[in-house]
Amino acid sequence: MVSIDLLAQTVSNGILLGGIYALAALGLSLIFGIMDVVNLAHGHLLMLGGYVAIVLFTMAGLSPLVGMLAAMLVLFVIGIVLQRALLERVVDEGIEQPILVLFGVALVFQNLGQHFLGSDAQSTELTLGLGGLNLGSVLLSPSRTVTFVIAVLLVVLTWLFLEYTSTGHAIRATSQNRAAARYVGIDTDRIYMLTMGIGAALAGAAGSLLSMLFPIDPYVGWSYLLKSFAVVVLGGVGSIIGTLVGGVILGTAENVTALFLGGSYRDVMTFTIFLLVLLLKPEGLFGTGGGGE
Amino acid sequence: MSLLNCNGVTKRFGGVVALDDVSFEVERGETVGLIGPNGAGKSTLFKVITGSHAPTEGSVHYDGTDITGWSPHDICHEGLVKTHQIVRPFENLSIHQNVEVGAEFGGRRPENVEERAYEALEFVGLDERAHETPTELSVGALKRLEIARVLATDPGILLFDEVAGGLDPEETEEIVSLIGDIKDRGKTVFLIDHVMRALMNVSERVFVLNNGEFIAKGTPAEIQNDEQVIEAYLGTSAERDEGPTRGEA
Amino acid sequence: MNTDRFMLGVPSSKRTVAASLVVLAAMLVVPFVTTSYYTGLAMTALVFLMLGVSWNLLAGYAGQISLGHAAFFGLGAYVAAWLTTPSAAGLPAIPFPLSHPVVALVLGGVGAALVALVTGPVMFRLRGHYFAIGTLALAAIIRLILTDQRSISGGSTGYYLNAGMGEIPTYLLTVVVAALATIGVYLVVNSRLGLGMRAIHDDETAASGLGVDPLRYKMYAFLISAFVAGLAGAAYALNSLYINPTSTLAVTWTVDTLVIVILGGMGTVAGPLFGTVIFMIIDNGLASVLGGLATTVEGIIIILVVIFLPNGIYGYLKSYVAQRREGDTATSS
Amino acid sequence: MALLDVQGLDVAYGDIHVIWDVDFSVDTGETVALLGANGAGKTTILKTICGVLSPLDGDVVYEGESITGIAPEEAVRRGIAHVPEGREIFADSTVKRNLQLGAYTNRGAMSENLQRVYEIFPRLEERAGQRAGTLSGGEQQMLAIGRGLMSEPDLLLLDEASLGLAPVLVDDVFEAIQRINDQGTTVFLVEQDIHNALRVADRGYVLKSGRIELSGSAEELAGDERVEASYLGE
Repeated sequence: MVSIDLLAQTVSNGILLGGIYALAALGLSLIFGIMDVVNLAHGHLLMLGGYVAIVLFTMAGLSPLVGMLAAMLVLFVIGIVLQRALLERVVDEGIEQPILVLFGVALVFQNLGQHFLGSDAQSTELTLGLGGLNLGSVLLSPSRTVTFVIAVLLVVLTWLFLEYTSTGHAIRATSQNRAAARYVGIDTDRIYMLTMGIGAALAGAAGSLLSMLFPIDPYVGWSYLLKSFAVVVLGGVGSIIGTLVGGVILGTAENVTALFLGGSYRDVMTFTIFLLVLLLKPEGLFGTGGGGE
Repeated sequence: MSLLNCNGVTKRFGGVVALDDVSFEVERGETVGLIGPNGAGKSTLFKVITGSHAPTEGSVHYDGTDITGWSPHDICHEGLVKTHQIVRPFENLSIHQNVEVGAEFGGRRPENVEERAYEALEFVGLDERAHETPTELSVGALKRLEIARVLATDPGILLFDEVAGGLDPEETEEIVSLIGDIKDRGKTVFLIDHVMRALMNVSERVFVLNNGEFIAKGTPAEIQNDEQVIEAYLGTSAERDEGPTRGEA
Repeated sequence: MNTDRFMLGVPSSKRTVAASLVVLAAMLVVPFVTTSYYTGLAMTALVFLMLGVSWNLLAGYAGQISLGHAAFFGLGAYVAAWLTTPSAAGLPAIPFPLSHPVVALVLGGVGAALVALVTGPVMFRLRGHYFAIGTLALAAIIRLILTDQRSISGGSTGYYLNAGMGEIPTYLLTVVVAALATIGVYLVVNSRLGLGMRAIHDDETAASGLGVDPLRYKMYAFLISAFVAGLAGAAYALNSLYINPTSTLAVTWTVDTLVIVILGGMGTVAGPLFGTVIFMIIDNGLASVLGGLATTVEGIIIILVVIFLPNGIYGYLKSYVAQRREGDTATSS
Repeated sequence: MALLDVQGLDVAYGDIHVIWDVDFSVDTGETVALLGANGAGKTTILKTICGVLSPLDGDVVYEGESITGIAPEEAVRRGIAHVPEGREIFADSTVKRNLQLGAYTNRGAMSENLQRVYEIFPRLEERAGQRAGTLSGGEQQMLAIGRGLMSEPDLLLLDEASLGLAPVLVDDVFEAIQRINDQGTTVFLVEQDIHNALRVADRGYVLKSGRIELSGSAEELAGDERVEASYLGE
């Protein structure tokens, strides 16, 4: 029998993890909403972001928080290069071509990671000199709390950017109607590049934050892709609040499942939730549409 | 008994009422035109009749059968088909195969599929291009391909959604004469169009939809002189549309 | 109606049949004239051919991109394993006709098709990207569960089969099954079924308005595709006599399948044939030269072919030959 | 000097040559109509002017400078607004936000321009807070034109502004075009509706199979039987 205390601890850990899931999902949602492309390589971009932090941590002894900023920068560039070199050529060619190209990109990242970084799981460590936060019998560990706060902060910053800057307005206009955006003088090629860059940078940030909590290996890409997509589907495409709530729901559901059924059912639960939401409420819990059509 | 019967059809999208308690009948062998301002609900009505949308309330009967809420393919099998406002050819199939889809799957008895497909292509004048792909066709020819595809299903009633829309005068003439030929074959036709010359010439009766409700039903002559219709839809262009060639006065 | 889709525009189906018979005969004599190394390669090629034919039907013709094909392959392999060697999974003895490798092979396909039958109506509520990711999730769930259930899957230790048919007969059986599967899918795509699938691929709404029931024709494609993928998995298990969840359910199988079909040409019958041959050459060449980076090269091949040769190598050759021919007629007339 | 001067324009889509050696010009303050049947190449010419397409050959000169092959967003910055066929609007944004986006390249005089658009299309002011996707087809067309005006263009390119509209709305749209021109914006419009187009235009060109077939003042063209004939393929 699981004690109430343990359950409360599990749920609170899940909520904190959910913030990072929301961050990862936001990048995917942004790219999907604006370019109408599901970035099948999103989990692998996240994995690369984790490795940037890991390499800087193990080789140069840099704090993973610095590593995260580096990861965002590196991934921003990778996102732009992917858009310029590959996606630009297939993005308006129906759905088959982008799916297949991004699948190819994911394979390349996975294999390169495995070849150059090894198959063993690695992680970073956040040293803060802070104690955990005690809420009754629940302990909020410092690393979980800090990563949660940073993740939510990045989500909010992205939202502010989209809502209150003219570039943000241009991005949203492009997502509604690319042709019309061009006609009012928006450089939509640049918007697409920027979107891929931001989307990838958010994935990179999420990867670095995850590396502070869990080991990363080159094979985690698919799993995090499906998790991110599950959150997008839960929250609805284009809804920031939905993404946050979706992330928290997923993080909690996973942790509770692991508690009751064992760790190997963690991902089974994720994917099951994902399929169920897709089937039962394709517009998401908070979305206004854009579901399974 | 009328062939098509809509009774109290209402369609709401979220809070927006697209169709509000719409009732009408179309008799066998008749040609009926449907006009109204953009956004009046004309295409929505066609989509409700052919099953792309289920009505929120009300019923649709075809030849005595209640087809409310049926899926488009089942409705097609009953004998109702519709052309699309924006043409939707199967781009990776040949022109002949495009029509073959209608002949093969549209009717209840898929017999002599190839001949029926050719016959439909011949009817619209595309038989010589049967083995090309639709990407090579002009807009006018694509509209004729749309017509050939639905004709091949051997329908009882054809719904044309702006089949003359976006066409130049020559192409419009071709479509008008095609609709005439289809009527001569005894088919029932229900059509939406903004090209008044086309619609008024072929229709025996005209319905006018405005804000999801009928504001008039009558013969083309009655409709053209209806104050409310002129106000809501026709405007003064109605006369001009006859063209200065005839309408100098 | 569609002989021109089959062999570079050769009008005579006789030539096609003759060429196919030569290839078939060549495949049949492989174990008698070469070493078992080459027989193994030929067996792998046949398995890939079946996977390619299977995925091509679903994605190339019916337009449903599955990224979870490894699940059907793995299920086929495990069904064959459970039927021929029940004791390894702690199952009671299976009575004779069912435990025979030939029956087990067919039932491997049937097992995969049954899973498709159950999951299909659910998965096809998803479209486009959602369907692709949905299949990825479905395959992940199946793999995670089988990996966890060691008693029936053997876990990471694996599962040893004792089919008792001998290497050469098993290989010959595989040749026959692969040939039948290819011919069967060829007949399907050129039939009424194929026309319905292709119409849905191009425009589901328009097809539905012309009387094609989209779910029905997607399901036909899904069932046949899963059946053939299951056959491939079962054939693989019976030939290699050892499987584990990773070797049969990993995403690698899906990847290789995609490479084959995309390389050859999606939506053409000859595509998977061409793709398999090219893939076998590349894969064996690559593995020795590149070692661990072979998958990177595969990924790059997918990307480049999709961008620059969207109709695959077969499609490219076909249009090249057609252009040459057009040029010839132009000069001669 | 002509505001827009197009010389020897040739345009192709891949291997298919659609525009052949087309010359025409538009003077400041004029309304010029480009007429022709479907597939004659009218839209192609508009798209080439504003940089969506690049020509094979020829020159597009605007305010004395060559803008051939310019990026579309650069064309907007230089004062060319293109209102495309098919009412391309931002359906999920409000009417007002649509108009504000029209001023993306020219945010300086946003409120005056907004006022001017509301004067020409009072309906848009009434619906300022409404989601653009819920507007009727005619209102959407007005919004598309209004949005084009928000960049305060010197040259307005209108592609089939009346296409697919109820007859009563066709009148409204042409009246608005007239008013826009009266306020000093040069208008170049592509139309199939010969009679209405020639009613508002000063001059016109008739395009047939990718070549200029006829040109002249609106009165000349309105009385010329060859104009109608060019539509009927005779």
